[in-house]
Amino acid sequence: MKLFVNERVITIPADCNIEQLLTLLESPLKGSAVAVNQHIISRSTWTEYKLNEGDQIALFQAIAGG
Amino acid sequence: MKLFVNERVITIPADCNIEQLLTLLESPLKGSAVAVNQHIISRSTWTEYKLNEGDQIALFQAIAGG
Amino acid sequence: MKLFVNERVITIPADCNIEQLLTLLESPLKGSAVAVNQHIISRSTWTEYKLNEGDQIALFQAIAGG
Amino acid sequence: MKLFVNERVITIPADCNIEQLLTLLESPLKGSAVAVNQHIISRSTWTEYKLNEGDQIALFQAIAGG
Amino acid sequence: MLVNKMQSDDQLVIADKTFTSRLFTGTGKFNDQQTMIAALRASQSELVTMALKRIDMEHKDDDILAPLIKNGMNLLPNTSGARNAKEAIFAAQLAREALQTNWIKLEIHPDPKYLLPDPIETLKAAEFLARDGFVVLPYVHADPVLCKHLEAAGCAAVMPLGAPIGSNKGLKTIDFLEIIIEQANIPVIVDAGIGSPSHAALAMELGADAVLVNTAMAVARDPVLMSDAFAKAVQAGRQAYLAGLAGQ
Amino acid sequence: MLVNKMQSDDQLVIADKTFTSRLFTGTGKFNDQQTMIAALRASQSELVTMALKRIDMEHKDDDILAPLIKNGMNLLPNTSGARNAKEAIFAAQLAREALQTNWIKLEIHPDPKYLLPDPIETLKAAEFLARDGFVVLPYVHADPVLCKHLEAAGCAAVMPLGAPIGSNKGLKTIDFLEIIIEQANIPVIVDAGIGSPSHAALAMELGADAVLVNTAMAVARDPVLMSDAFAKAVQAGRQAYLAGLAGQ
Amino acid sequence: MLVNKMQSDDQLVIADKTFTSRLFTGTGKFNDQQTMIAALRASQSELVTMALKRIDMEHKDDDILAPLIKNGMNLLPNTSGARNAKEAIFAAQLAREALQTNWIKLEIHPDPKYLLPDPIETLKAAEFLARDGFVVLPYVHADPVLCKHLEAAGCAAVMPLGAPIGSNKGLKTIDFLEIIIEQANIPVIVDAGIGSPSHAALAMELGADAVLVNTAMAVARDPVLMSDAFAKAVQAGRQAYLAGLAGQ
Amino acid sequence: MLVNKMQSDDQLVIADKTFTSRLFTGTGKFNDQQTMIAALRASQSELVTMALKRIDMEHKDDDILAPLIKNGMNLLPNTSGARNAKEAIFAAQLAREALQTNWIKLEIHPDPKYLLPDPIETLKAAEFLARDGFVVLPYVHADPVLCKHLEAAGCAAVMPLGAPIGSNKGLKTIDFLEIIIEQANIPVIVDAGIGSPSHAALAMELGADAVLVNTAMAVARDPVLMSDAFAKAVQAGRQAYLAGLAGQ
Repeated sequence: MKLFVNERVITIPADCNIEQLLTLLESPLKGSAVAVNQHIISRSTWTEYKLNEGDQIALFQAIAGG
Repeated sequence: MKLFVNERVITIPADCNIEQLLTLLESPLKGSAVAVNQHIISRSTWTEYKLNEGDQIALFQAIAGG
Repeated sequence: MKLFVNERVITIPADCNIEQLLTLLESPLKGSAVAVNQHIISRSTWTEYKLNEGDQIALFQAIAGG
Repeated sequence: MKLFVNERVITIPADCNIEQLLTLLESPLKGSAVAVNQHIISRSTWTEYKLNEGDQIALFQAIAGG
Repeated sequence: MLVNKMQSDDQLVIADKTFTSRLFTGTGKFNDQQTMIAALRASQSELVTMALKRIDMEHKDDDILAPLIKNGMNLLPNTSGARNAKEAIFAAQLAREALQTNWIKLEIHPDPKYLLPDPIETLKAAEFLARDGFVVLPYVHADPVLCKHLEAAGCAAVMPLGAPIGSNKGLKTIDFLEIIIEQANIPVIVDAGIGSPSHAALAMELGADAVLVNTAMAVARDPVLMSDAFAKAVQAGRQAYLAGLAGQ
Repeated sequence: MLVNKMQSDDQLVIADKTFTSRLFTGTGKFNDQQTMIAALRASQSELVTMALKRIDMEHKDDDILAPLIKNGMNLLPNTSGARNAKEAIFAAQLAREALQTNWIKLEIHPDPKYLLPDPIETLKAAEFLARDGFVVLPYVHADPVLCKHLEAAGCAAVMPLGAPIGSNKGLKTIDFLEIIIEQANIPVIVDAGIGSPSHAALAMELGADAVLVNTAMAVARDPVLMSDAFAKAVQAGRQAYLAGLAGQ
Repeated sequence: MLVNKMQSDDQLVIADKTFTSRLFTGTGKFNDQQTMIAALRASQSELVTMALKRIDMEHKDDDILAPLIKNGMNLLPNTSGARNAKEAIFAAQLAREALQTNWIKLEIHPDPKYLLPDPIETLKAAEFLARDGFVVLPYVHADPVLCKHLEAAGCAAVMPLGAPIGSNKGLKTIDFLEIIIEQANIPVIVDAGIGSPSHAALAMELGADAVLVNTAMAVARDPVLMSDAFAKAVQAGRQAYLAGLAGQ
Repeated sequence: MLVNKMQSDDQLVIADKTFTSRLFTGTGKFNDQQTMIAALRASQSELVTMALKRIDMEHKDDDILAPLIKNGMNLLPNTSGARNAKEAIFAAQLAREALQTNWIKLEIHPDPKYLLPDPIETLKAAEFLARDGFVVLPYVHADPVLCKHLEAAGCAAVMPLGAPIGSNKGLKTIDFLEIIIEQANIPVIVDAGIGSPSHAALAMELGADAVLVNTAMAVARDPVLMSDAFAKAVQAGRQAYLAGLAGQ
């Protein structure tokens, strides 16, 4: 299944949920936020939220800043 | 006919228009503005605008100011 | 013997030295300075310095100050 | 006769006075001041003051300045 | 001669009007009308602010209008007293009827102590009034982002404050006035807080297009002499701006 | 002893949190993470700002979160980069998910040069976020009327600027900070422009409830020593405020 | 008319001379002599400073004197370059011969970097020169006690600095200028540091009797226009002083 | 740890004494002696000024000396009240006898209103006293050339003023303090005018070696808390100087 993470095309197994995606991407769960097709997905539902072909995933992370 | 000018009760002849009211009140036409029942009445219609019993007239004038 | 201490007339025994004067005046030795007839008298000579009739004694003390 | 004007050696006729020196040097009289051997020579005596062999002449002029 | 040439060429255009003098004035706080007129004449000002109020039927005010018009001054009614956009819009519309001008100095200050302007209500009123055909000159805090919003809303100029009204404290907002002037595509008129000719000159040296002065003239011991002083100071500051000040 | 008593009693409460230190800090512009942590420890700060950004899949950033949390610091995510209310609200909601905190430093600056805040969009976003359960700390111009609007909108504090971000110019807005402090019923945190400990002390002497410092610590030759200096200066200024400064 | 009346009556007397213009000028740093003369004319200055130097036999300077005198300006030679009282006295005596005036601007600055005046040597030279018949105008730090000494020494005026020469920083010594003006029985002329017309106006508003400006005029992009700006600013500041500025 | 290391190493040496605290204090204007001692202890000051006066035979003063010495403070007698060099020299010699110290704060102020120091008499007295074996710390105007003269005369430090004594106005002479600090080869102690901890911090950030504070502590509502605030502010300013402040 193909979808987009921060504008890049990524291929992942079907039926993947958000937490699995982050693990695949070796991205930390802590300090991260995820939006799917512009909707922010609450952390509490990351294991339930199934991703679909073509989803636009935006992945954010806390960084140093003023 | 009784109406209100700046909250005071005034008695004027029936069928009076705005310009006539100002003249009765010895109020200058120049530099003045008039609202009837909260609606500003354009100077160009002062001679046509007939006042009614109980109208709330607000009369304004230009003064010195910062 | 009469002399002047800070413009006031004081009567003291003859042959009095400076240290004895201060004791008579119940004035502390510490933090004080003494001038006799406009000359500052070093603390080390207070017991030797004999006062004379009519001497002008100026007596100073350390106080709080900016 | 040799003398020094502002540290430079100058040769001029004997018996020359200050005014003549300035004329020889094509230096304006107006706005100038002259010292001979560190003494300022008053303008009123420039025609009388005879220069001597070896004199140190300092020649000054008014210029623009803050 | 260079100087005169500069002066005759250097005009300020706001909406449909062209100004030779860059000193705008207010009509408040003068001891009497005669002094006010003499001072305004001495100031050479071509635009003077006025207020509007409900007529007190018992104690009518002097006719201030006639002498101002007779002396060729343009009138800039203000909305002072308005505490929100709705009141300001009503005041502006009344002023348009009263003075037959679509120019309006938009002032909205909910706080009676410092008379500081309300950015939110001012922008709201400015948007409405500009669409309604007014030439809107809003009195605002020296907030560069707000000034860009007001420019986008169609205001004819912005009038950022130097310090609270009547405080005579000068250009306490100078760091932000500089940014406003740098970024503005409409005239910038420094208003409020200008307490002395040196303050007015400084504002002009920064590149302000004009200044508005009232209290400092009106409450001087000699308002006429002071007004002439302000006229000279504004010219001096403007000329210095044009002549290119050296850096520090 | 009096001094210690004062210090232990004098705490700052914002929403659900109580602070002993009145020095808030930012995490930007430090040379490396180790220096940043050492400096923040030296500052004794209990609240540190963070930003949020889209992960760059090629160049992942260091994990900054773990050491901050380990050192007991509370996190204050900001919305920097947002150019309007909509973007700021989205950023706030993302930050809530990422950092599991409903605290947000609301920053909206459309202009990339001076990074000055937008009063209109900031109020709009503040109203929404406060209703959405956020503890909103908006970064704003030192505009007293705007601060009252933000208070009415339910903000937990206001963060007026002293000078443009990163300028180190100090309290250029001091005349207006004084009015804001006088009128506010919520904490006032002076943000932006504080370039030296004396600036921080001055803000506290005026009666500010806290200050936020970042650039001046991060770009010092010795950030750790500088951060300790700021900690002392903030205490000094606060104590002076409590001890009653004599007038000039 | 009031304004004109004021101006014609309000004259400044120093020693044997009466001045209508309160703007004194320097002749240094202009690009060329023609510009200098045009600028000085535009300034309406009646007193201009000059320096004296050893003639360079190879590269003679322009005759600057003739056009100044032709334009009716009074000359104020200075002792710039003198590092102590002895050198200054010698320079003053030379200048008296060169320019046939007993007026002297006494400047002694041992430090070549900031050109700040030496209080000790200046007082020493002033005492000598005043007894020697000079009209002494000493350039000094804004030190009120020193100014009283110079007054007692017989100086005709004092010339305290606003900021280092050529710095254009304005009245950095304002708190002390106010004390000097309050205490002086001789004219106070603010010298050095005046970098813009607003600075000049401010000095006059404080009650200074005159100002001396040079660098700011000479290095402007348009020196003539700038000089006219200074003329107006000095008049504005003086009038404001006479008209009674309101307090803040 | 870095911070502590810095603090223990960073000592100020004047003549034969080494100071850990860079906050010097005065003993005047406190409500009572107990408060004074508590405040001076809180300040951690190691050098305190005292005055000398003729004993009033009727109303003797408290013994102030014993508690100061008991608390390990070094004494710095001053010559306040002296109007010229002769009086100051006499006062210094008396103080040496009274307090058995050759340290002297040289103060000569002929004017009773502003208490500004006399540059001429101060230099004269300083030259004499330095030759007479005194450790001379002269209180002076912020005049860089005068400070160089005093250094050449053998003074152990210079004490330029920030603003008139007791005015609490802060560093009004900042532009000249910077030059003094840049040029001095002896310690520079900013004296007079420091009215708040932020002023003290600023002086230290500029690179002053120490500050002297009295009025601001003594007249605070809570002098002890205020003195502790000054102690922290001086440390903060010093550390910031050492840590390298970023430019504006």
